[in-house]
Amino acid sequence: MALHYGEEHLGVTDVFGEDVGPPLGGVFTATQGLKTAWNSPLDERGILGTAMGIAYAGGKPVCEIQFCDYAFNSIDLMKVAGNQRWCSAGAFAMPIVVMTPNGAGIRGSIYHSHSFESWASRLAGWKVVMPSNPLDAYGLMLAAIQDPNPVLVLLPKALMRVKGDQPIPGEPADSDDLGRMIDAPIGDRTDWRPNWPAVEEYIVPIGKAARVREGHSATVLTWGRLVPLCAKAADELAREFGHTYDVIDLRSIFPYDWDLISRSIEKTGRLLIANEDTEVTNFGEHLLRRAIDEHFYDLLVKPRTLMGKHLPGIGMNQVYEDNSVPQYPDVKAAMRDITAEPA
Amino acid sequence: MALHYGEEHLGVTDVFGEDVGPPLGGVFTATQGLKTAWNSPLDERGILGTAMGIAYAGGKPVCEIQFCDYAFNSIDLMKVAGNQRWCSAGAFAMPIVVMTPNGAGIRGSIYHSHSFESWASRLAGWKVVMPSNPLDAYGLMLAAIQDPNPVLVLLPKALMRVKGDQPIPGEPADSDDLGRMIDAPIGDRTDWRPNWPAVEEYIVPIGKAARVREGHSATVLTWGRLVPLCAKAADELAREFGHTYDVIDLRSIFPYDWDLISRSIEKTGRLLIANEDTEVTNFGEHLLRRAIDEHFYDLLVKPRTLMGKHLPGIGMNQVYEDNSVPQYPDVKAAMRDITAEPA
Amino acid sequence: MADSNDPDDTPADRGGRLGTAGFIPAVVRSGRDAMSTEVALTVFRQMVRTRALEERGIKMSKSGEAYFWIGGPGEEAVNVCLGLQVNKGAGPAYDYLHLHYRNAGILLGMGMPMLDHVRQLAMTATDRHSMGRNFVGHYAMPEWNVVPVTSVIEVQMVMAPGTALMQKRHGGEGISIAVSGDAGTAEGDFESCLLWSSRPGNELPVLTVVTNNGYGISVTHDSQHAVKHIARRADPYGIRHETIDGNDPVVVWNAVARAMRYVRTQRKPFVLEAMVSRLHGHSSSSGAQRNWQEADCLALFEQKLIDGGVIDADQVAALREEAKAEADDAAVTVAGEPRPTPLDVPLGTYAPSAVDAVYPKDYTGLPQRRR
Amino acid sequence: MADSNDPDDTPADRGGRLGTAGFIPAVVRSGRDAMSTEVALTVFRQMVRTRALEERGIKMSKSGEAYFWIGGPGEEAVNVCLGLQVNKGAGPAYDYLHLHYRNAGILLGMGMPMLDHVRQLAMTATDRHSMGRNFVGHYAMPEWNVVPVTSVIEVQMVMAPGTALMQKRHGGEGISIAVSGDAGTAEGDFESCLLWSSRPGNELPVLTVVTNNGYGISVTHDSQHAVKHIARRADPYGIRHETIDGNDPVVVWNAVARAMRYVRTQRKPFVLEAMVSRLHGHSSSSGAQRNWQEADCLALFEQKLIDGGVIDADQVAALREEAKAEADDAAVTVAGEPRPTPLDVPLGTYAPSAVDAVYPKDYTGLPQRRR
Ligand SMILES: Cc1ncc(C[n+]2csc(CCOP(=O)(O)OP(=O)(O)O)c2C)c(N)n1
Ligand SMILES: Cc1ncc(C[n+]2csc(CCOP(=O)(O)OP(=O)(O)O)c2C)c(N)n1
Ligand SMILES: [Mg+2]
Ligand SMILES: [Mg+2]
Repeated sequence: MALHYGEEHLGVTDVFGEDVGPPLGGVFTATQGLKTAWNSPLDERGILGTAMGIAYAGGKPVCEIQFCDYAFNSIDLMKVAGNQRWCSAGAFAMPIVVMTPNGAGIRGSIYHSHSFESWASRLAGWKVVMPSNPLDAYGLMLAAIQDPNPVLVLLPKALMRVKGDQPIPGEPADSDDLGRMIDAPIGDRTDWRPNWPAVEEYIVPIGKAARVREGHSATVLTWGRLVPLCAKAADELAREFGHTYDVIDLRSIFPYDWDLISRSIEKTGRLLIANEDTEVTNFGEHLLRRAIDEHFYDLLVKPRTLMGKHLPGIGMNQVYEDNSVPQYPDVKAAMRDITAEPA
Repeated sequence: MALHYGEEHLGVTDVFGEDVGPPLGGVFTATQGLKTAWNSPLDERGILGTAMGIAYAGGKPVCEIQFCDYAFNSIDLMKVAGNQRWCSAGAFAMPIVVMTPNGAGIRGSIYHSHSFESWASRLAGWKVVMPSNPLDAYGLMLAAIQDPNPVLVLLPKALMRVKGDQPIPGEPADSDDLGRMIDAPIGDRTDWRPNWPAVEEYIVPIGKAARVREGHSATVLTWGRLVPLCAKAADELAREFGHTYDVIDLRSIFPYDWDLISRSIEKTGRLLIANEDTEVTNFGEHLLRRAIDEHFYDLLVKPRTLMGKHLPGIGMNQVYEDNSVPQYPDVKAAMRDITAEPA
Repeated sequence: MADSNDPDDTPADRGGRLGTAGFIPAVVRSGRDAMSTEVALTVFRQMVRTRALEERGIKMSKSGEAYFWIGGPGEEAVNVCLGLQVNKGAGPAYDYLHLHYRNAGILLGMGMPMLDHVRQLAMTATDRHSMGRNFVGHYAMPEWNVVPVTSVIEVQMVMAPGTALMQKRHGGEGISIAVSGDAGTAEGDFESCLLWSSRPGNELPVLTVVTNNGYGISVTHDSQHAVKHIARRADPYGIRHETIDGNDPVVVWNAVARAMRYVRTQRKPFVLEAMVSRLHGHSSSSGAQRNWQEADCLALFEQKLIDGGVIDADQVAALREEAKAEADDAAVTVAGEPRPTPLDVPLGTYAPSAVDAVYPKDYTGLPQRRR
Repeated sequence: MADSNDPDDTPADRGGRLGTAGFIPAVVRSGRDAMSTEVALTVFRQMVRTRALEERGIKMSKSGEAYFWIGGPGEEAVNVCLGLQVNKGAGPAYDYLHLHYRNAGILLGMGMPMLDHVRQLAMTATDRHSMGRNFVGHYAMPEWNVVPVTSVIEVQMVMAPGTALMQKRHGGEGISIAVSGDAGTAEGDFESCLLWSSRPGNELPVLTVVTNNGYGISVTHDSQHAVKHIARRADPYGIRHETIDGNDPVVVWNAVARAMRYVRTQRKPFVLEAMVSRLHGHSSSSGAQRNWQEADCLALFEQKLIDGGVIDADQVAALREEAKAEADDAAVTVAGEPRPTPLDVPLGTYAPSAVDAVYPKDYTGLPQRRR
């Protein structure tokens, strides 16, 4: 829906990638019915390069890498996209948006379960966002489109078809209504046209985190698939033990909302950082480093991290995912743990 | 010299890459005169893929990416190389060695100054080593060749032509003698054959750090180009202030020598981690996380990190490198700082 | 390995004989190509088995016994004809296989039991390819040089020159077979394979097989590729190539035999493109419904064999029953087999190493303090 | 834009006139190709300027005024003929340039002052391309659509279809020119450019220019590439192409004119391969010594013009002096110019953004607490 708004109001010229155009409209059908959507060859390097070229020539491209797992042959191009402005001493901007499904949770096995945020956070010159609900996805996508820098929009696969609590401004309240309006019918689609609801502009600024639960016992920094899990654990732990948590949904990986994070750590003195990416050289470790740099003497107990295991992949049988990527019981235990330790 | 030993005694079948074979023998002339060395097409993906194929078929390849800056179009292949054994439930090994120059210090500008260790540390299934002197380079290369897993050998560009304090076993003491024996002459080389000294096997085990200075005031964890700078600063600071440092040259990025690191932190209670890679999601931040996990209550003062700036590149004019990558004065100041703070 | 010139053929194979269906002709023909009846029946039987296995897999993905199905209904002719002609074994004297994810027919043709396929589909601990870790059809068999199948499109193409290099050096007739879809040839890796296998003076025995089903998921080949026949990409390199009807096993058998003979003996690359059908869509993610519009190589071959008097409808039904039973048995067997446990998760991350101070044995998580 | 059919040509250009060197012919010929004398003299003068600039650069890299030199001595004919025919300007109505790192001649041909090149070489704060950040010859000029030159070989090839797509949509005659070396065509990105610019019904105005100097650093083209003429890689895609002698400006001028006319009017891709020389090795890293074995396009053209009575030795000497003086002046000027300061280091990392709460303006390091 954000892309529809983007092409109608924000100058998006091209929405493209593998299976992005008709008939499929994306492997998660997120690009169905867009008038600027087109299918590309099966070539991620071509997709990124073409997006860069479109941007050079004044277009506003939103391209998709079908799964973030398939972006790893193009990291050089991402580095180049991120450095064009700096290399040209400010002469060239690079207003591209790259969107890609991220993370585990859909039984995607070895090549459809990777997380990309830790890698992406190393790409100076890029902004990286990861919504955890449909409204934020809408607002962050509109921000990404309006930002004149390269923006990577990481979409947690596990949340892509979950309905949010808050509607997008202008969205029909009944999701069946919406489906009838914009989902392509099964079968012949030659004459089908989507009937877009008149959605409104809603921007989630890049670099603004959201405090999804407010509390005093500890600070929980998280993003993506783990956000609803941390929120749920906060509710349960409040009921069970009376502990309350600042649960912060980062939303932007880079730049991140250090102001909010820092004030919360100062307030609670206890810190848990939870995410599903692998644990060696994880972006959460960067946030921990910032916390140590600036709040070492504010911390009442040892800060914790909860991350995916350092393994070459996430296996197909559910036992692999359950034992290598944080699940709800792990999240809850870690949150309990950080408040249980005496200061 | 390690590669010569490797092809004579350790079954190395192929040493290849761009400009690796005759006439040049590598952009740093490290592969001159090897009998298994050959030139490849200008195609990093082909280089890595071919190395993998050679390994599948029982060969022992050592391939080179000309600068680590040019490996970023092949990270998917590196991930695949790292997962083949796990994916096949142990059925296939992947005994490849990839060597590549790493880091700043040769005025390489934007595309010849990157550091790769933080990226590489995220590649589960890989081992990653980085020597800081010729003897370690020799010993780590021999270990890399003998290890049945994929091993990435990162060679700090700035140190590649520096003479070490300790000779390689069997190496002539006089480097001019060595040069006359193995450096290809300028001009026509058709009839030239290198006269290799009879060097001996010397292994630096993977996962073994080296304590290059011993002390009590603080622990300094470092690797690559910064090792000699930290050692020098330790010597000067001992003279100037009487502070002594455990300066630990990591040598292996993964797996790292947690045993040595952990005992040193326990002993000194003060920790500085210094490396030249960029500061967001830096491998040093992982080590800091481990230190926090296991030694939070042992730390007497706030632990420090010294890293490169989060910027899209290292510029050509020396002012850029001087102000974005740690230099000697930065190293010395950080080491002074960590001991100056009262506990 | 038999074709009509094969010394293993008995005179009876050439001359025809009397079977239950009456007089059985010696050969089956398609245009200029011919195939001995015996080979035809072998190919047919393997095609039937492959189809039965795929249909069972689709069912399991719908019933929840499996999470995901992908496979090759519509490619049986190519896969089986290829599999039956592979020179199988371990090491550079034998063929290396760098496969796509639709190649069950190759493995069944080579002699792999259905059970080995179904175990991966059911993600059991007994899955010999990946211990329940990988998608179905992602084989890994060192004893037959089947290197691990990877979902990342086209990376197999850059590995094939490596195995082929070792084979050329080793001597003998071992070749490296790399299988690719059509859409995947848009990745630069397809070109890398052509370039690396044709280096002047260093030509390599790589047989590239492109199974062109006209689609990459939802995208038609014609909408993205000006190259009509992908095999023609070999032209600038002076690499020999052929494009064939992959729905006709007689044509395929002979084309594979010719291509293999060339690569085995000349030690040079060859690109074989087979036009095939995709009978159940891309994968279970797109529903895996049967598409009745596309030609079915199995139905066509069955009709041809019946029309030619090589087999009759009863025999076909019996073969089909037999194959279905084998697939059903496999499904029943795996249902009772153990699943991987939490302890299995990190196993096999690193090979034991005498020169590693931290992981001399298997991987056990991040480096720890020694006691 | 002048060639012999150009309406801008004056009758004098066609009919010949009397100059200091006696009767000056109207045209200069090479085989079937011809070039007006006026164009020939313009091309020659720009080639002389380009050579003088490169020689100055090599000197500066040896004296320490610069750290590094790379450039195009030996490619002046191609670069200058290309640069003079570019339709320069900003935006999709004009040509986009996706360059290699040896293209000073293109920029001088387009009208860039030498000073703009030398500033980058000397890493001054006044360097308009990169503020002393990038290697020499790594231009970036938005007002002429020269997108930043990147040392990473071949990535420019995947960007060219993007600018060309916008140009096709925009209408007019703007084209995207992508320049590649020969060795670099082994990267898959070269193929991606062919494939993306020839999508059926979506053909794009991309002019690929391969400057084939026979080497990638130390490795000969013939040792790695079975493809003799790289331009033939265009064949499977039905893309038109031509391979020419890049040492003959008359040939080059006409080939570029033809190729451009085709791409501008047909809105389809074209591959032009020019066989060129590498007169000073790969770069200063390999010594940048003059290689006297290879043909020198400038010396050959000089001789041709002298032999044809178009110019005489004194005029040549004067042009050379003039060019050398311009280069020397530039070197003197930059010596006195400011260098970047520590404060300049992070500038321009991010463009100001109204939707960014942390970096609404320029980048100032990691996110901080607001006061
Ligand atoms: C590098 C990469 N990009 C994208 C994908 C997602 N994907 C899986 S299959 C497929 C289509 C492949 O088409 P083709 O090569 O024709 O093979 P087919 O499935 O038709 O046999 C795509 C895009 C992938 N697996 N790998
Ligand atoms: C991706 C990449 N790999 C390797 C290099 C190192 N490198 C710089 S120039 C060069 C050779 C390029 O040869 P060619 O394409 O023929 O261009 P030429 O320099 O001959 O003009 C190499 C290997 C690089 N810059 N980029
Ligand atoms: Mg296909
Ligand atoms: Mg070249």
